[in-house]
Amino acid sequence: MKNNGKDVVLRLEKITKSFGGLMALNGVDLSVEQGQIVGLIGPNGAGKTTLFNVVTSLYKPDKGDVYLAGKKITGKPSHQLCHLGISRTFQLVKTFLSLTAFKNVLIGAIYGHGMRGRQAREEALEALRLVGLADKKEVVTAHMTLSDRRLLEVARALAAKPLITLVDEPMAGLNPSEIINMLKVIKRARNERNVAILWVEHKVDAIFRLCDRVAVLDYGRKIAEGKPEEIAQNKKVIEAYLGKPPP
Amino acid sequence: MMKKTTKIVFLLTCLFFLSSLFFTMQQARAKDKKEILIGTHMPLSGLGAFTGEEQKWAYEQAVADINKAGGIYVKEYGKKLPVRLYEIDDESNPTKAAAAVERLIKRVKVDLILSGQVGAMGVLPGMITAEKYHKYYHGAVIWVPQFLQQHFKYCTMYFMDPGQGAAMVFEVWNSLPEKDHPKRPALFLEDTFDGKTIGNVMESLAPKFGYKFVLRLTMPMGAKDFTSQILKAKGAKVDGIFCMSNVPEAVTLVRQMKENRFSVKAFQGFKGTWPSNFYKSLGKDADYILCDGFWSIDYPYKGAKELGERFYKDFGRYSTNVGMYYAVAQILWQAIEKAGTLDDLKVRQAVLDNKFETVNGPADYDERGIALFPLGDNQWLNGKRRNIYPFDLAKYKIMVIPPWDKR
Amino acid sequence: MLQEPLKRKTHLSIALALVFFFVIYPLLVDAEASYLVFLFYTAFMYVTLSQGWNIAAGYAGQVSLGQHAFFGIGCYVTAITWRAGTAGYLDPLAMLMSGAGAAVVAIVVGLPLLAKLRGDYFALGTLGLGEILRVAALNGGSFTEGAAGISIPSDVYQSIKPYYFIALLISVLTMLSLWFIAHSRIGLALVAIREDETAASANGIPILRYKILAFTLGAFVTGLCGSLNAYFVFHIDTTGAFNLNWVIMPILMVILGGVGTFVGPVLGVFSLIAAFELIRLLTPQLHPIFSGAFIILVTLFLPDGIMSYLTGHKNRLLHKLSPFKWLALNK
Amino acid sequence: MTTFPSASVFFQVLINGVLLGCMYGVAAIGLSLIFGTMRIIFLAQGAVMILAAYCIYWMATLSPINPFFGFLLILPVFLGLGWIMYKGLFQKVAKAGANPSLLLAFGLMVLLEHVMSLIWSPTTRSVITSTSTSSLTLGSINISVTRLIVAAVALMATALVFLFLKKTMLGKAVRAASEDMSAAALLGISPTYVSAVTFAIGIALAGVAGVAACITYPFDPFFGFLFSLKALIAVAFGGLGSVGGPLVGGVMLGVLESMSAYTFSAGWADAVAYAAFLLILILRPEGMLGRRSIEKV
Amino acid sequence: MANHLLEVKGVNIFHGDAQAVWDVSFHVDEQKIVALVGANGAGKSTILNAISSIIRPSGGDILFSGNSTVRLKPEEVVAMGISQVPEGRRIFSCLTVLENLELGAYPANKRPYLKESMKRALSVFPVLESRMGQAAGTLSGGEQQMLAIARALMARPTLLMLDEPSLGLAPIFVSRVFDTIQALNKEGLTILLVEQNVFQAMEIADYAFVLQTGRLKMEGTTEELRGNPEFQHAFLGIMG
Repeated sequence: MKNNGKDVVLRLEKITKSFGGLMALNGVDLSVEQGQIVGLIGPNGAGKTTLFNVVTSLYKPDKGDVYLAGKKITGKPSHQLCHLGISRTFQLVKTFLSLTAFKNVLIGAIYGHGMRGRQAREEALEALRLVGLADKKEVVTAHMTLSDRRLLEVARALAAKPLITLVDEPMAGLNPSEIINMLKVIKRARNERNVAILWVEHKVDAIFRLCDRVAVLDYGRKIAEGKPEEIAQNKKVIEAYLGKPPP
Repeated sequence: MMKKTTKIVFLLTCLFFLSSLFFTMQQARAKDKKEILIGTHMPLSGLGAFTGEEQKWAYEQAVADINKAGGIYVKEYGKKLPVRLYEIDDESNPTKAAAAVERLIKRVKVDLILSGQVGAMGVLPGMITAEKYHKYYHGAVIWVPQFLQQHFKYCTMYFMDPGQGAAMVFEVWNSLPEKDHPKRPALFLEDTFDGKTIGNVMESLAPKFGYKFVLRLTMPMGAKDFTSQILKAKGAKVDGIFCMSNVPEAVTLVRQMKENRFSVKAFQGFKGTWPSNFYKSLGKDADYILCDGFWSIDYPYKGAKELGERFYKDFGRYSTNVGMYYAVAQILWQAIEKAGTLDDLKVRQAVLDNKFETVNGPADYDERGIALFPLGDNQWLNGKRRNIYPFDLAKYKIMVIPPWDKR
Repeated sequence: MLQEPLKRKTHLSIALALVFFFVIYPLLVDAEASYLVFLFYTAFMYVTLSQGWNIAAGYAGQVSLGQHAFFGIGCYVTAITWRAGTAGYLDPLAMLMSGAGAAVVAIVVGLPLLAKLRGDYFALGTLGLGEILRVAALNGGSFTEGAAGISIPSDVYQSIKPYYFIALLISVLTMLSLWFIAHSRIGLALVAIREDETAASANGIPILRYKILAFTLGAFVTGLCGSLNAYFVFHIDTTGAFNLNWVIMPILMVILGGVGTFVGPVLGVFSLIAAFELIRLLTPQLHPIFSGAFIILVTLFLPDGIMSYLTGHKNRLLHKLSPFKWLALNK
Repeated sequence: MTTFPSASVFFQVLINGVLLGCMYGVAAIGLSLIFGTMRIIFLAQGAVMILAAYCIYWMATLSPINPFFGFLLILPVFLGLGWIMYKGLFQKVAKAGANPSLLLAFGLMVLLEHVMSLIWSPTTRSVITSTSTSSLTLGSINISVTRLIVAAVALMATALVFLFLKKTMLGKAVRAASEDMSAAALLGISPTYVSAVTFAIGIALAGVAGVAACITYPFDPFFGFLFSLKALIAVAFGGLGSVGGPLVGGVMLGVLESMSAYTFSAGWADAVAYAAFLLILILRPEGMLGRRSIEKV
Repeated sequence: MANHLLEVKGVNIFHGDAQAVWDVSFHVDEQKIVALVGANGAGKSTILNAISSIIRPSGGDILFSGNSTVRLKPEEVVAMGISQVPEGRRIFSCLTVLENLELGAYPANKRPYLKESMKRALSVFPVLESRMGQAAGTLSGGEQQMLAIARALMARPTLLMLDEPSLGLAPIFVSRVFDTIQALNKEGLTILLVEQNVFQAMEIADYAFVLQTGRLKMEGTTEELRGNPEFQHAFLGIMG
């Protein structure tokens, strides 16, 4: 599948998902190309995380399909999706608390990508280096700060050598200097690994700074998609999301 | 990190634990024999606890009585030796019963073992363990086929014959006037080996006495509701019941029979209906119900009456059980004296070779190590068990149960 | 989990010395008359049972309350094949078959349970399994001989030594395989599943497969113990085989020692057995009362287990593993 | 398989199941309350029930007081007992987590059982009341009066717990604390106080269940454990989303048991109950009345 | 001195073996908005929890209107007039909105005023009135934050502590929340605000204390701090 000359890594087709009476996602289309960073923004409860959970098969969509590199993957178990090339991080950080940073990333390398032995260890170290946690590799994650754990999740997701990584609010709870660091890490990840990144974020300025394209969700619908500059000007987005335009 | 001192204290405690185990285990058998150490295990807690209490009492009486007489004369030591009893609670658990016998043999280092209780729950695992270590297990309360299956060389058994027990039930029913014979009897059986064994024997012997059971119902152990069974029996027009269960189940069954207005002409209970608590729990509703008895205070044997009254003095009730346990001990004491030694095989041989007089009548073991005594039957009336069987010893005759609304 | 090489060496030598001690002990004393030999035999059984529970509960976070089902299956498979003459006395093949029987049931039951139920619900489900099997065996007709149970003549019995050594071997093998698993990629996956199933799955760990692996392995060694027990007691019935004791005691021992630790359960087994023995010795009549009191005292003063007391690390696992936290009033 | 010969037999079996289920239900309420706030399985609940039963037994044999007064007497006594138990034993251990609490409850169960068997001997006891074997007759259906009383008690206990949790400030605090202990503390709700209150109520309810059990069944010191297992299943059946869950679960269990005992075999009734329990766990883990919760990721 | 409503004096706090807060002293004056800012893990929430007596400091003292609170239980602190809106809202999602609010007035000395407090809380957040019977879990994120603040107001506090009120909220709600805080302050409520959204916090606060890895780094009025290059470097970074 080509789109503007580049490979489409992830494509969502008319994803619909409701909980009880609440329509969390309503016919959402989205595609991400190789090496692209796509931002996904929207007010609270717009369905961003639900979309992630549908892509990673934590929820089954009511309608619609998910395609990875042109192949339909809807409803395949989470761990298979990881083998096929989708890895992710979590809004509420989910590192394995009793394990060291190194072992956390090792799990990504071994189980996410199927590497073994020395190769897996090297890959894990490399991923830790990429996010700047190489010197903390023997620290048990329970003793790490939130910022380090967020970075660790990114490293773990990258160690699986994915085609696409879904990052879910990697900056929530971080302070500005940590946010800068996270921005650098995400940029570096894309540049060094040529991995596609689908990125849910609340910090709109951060998204605008880095993303190639931005999609906006509101009440389960995609209300806009385009370059950051375009989105920033989009009236619908501003009204639905940012409220009154800033003076 | 914790402090070093606490760690040391902890290690010392562990050391204390272990060393105390070691030391107590190294009591060698003294050359100079001062007493005869008899071990036993009993269900003092758990499902069999209700019989364990009486067994404990009977054994302790037997020991006290023989010691009052100066002990048992053992030729090998040339003197009378007093008897000491070492009891372990096996919690009605077969695994714990086996472990209890291991402990009796290896740690307490008893000379001989007196029977535990309740067949597969205690006696059988106990016997198997004793057999392994070639220790004589003077057993009781186990069914003959179960005993024979194991080809025991170091065990003997003293119990009733299930066939005889079943025959007793039919003979007692037949002693009713012809019109009151239960025409459509049913079996209510607990889901244990006891229930199954006696149920099978009852069914196979029934035609010989002109009976046929129309229903065979299960009473699961610990169940709290038997209405379904009662309704089935009612539907099948059952007019006689044979029930093998524990006390709580028997009590619940009778209560619910009354609640459901279900009357029968004869109700023969085994195991669950003899304890005096059965009557206490039901009051007058327990009247006319038949219960088996391993023994009766009314037996004309030496010491029977005296023993029964002693029990009454201690517990304020009568027992149909203690005589049997007392007899088990009596046989062992006599056998030790006759063997003139505490050697396991020789004592067992003495048990096989001799005839014994007990409070439960004469006991005569066959060459397989089995002695059977006849079962008794009693009928509850006004809080008393009236002995109605064996017919030649019994003072009373069976009465038909009046329907609930005519009582 | 990683220890420094030097420390690991000392640990290894302590372990070897202990095993060596246990191997020669019955040869030094009159094994047949030694109560301690029997006690050690029991302890080895419980070490295996405890680790069998610990691997699924402590490492993978799947708290099973149905280990007595596997123990009972082990007992019955051995007793049935033995009675039928297909297996002999202390037949290694029959023992393996018993373990395999338990493992097969673990897979068959584990598939729906582990796929559908998260941790705490799973605990309750397994409790039901044990009871269902008990009733099935009770109503099993001539195959299980119902309430009567299966009796095998005990006259083949020669000595306690083979039992002692087999139990020792099984427990050492269990410990070894646990050690290797804990230090391999499998152990990594199990811990990840325990810590966070969603994250584990998202990172490519086939969680169902690994949960079943841990559960089945635990069932297998538990079945082995059941088999050995059948050979030891010569009479298998539902009360003995499916006794709740076989699940409660190992859990007590693991909690006492330290959940999810490697050495903890062993310490738990030996200290609980030693304590109960000592209490029996001092008050043969009242021992259940004092044993109950002992458990209460331990939980009051050693709530995180002996291992956390020795190492000073609080055992956070206990909080994670609450088997019944799902019963929250307002979920 | 046996089929029902007539509608009246069917209703008789049904009613018996409901009444039996009320017995399980009353035992389950206390359990679920303690689970709810402290997140522990209180294994000693059965033993506490039997303790109450012995108290009534004593009262009934030593004094002329009607055993039915036991319901009123047991409540304050066991409320106090529960308070002491929590303050003396569980308060410290509860902080350490659920497993030590489970262990503690197990130790307490062993201790209580054997102390009771030491004091009252292990023989079966029972309490005879004025209604012990009387029954009402409706057409061809017989209904045990004692069991009707137990059912009424179960309904009343459920209603009281419901009112307590929904209408009183303390009850709301209990619900809040069971959802988020530390957030509750920030509002001035003392976690230890709330836990102690809940525990005491749980014990008091166990006491009530004990009174209900002892006027219905003969008992011994070891009778309680089986009962707490059944109560546990009742709790899982009903689910804990609602206060009525334990009672509904108990009734479902009771009906299932008596139906399968009649149509199938009493020997399999337990297995059927457990199998249904497994099935419900797999198909509707939140219980029949519980609300499904969506996991937050 | 006299109008220091809250005074934290040389407080040290440990998490197990690790020291999280080192000798921190600061004060909150009556009727002011004071911001406590700092990077994640700086110990801000820890200090709030120490003030609420959820954690006990191992050294130093905390004075409220001149009385020490460190030996008090959490419920006694609430009764004295300190309420905390915890991080992440922590409303009771299975209880109704009404029940959540009622529990806010749980302390015995607050209960008599329940009706009055309810009226006031609803006048601050009229949105909640229509949702009273609804389970709190069904509210949107912004409404939940309002509920959390309203619940804290039910205890009629003299000092309201807010822990990260903007966390996870869309900007439109963030500004609404900050407006409300300002309005409450105008009515006379003293506010201690912990915030990662430094901009917004500095916008409304009178005075700020900056924490870095458990130590107090600097303090000053918001104007002073904005002009301080060191402060800008640490927090405003790219965002400026």
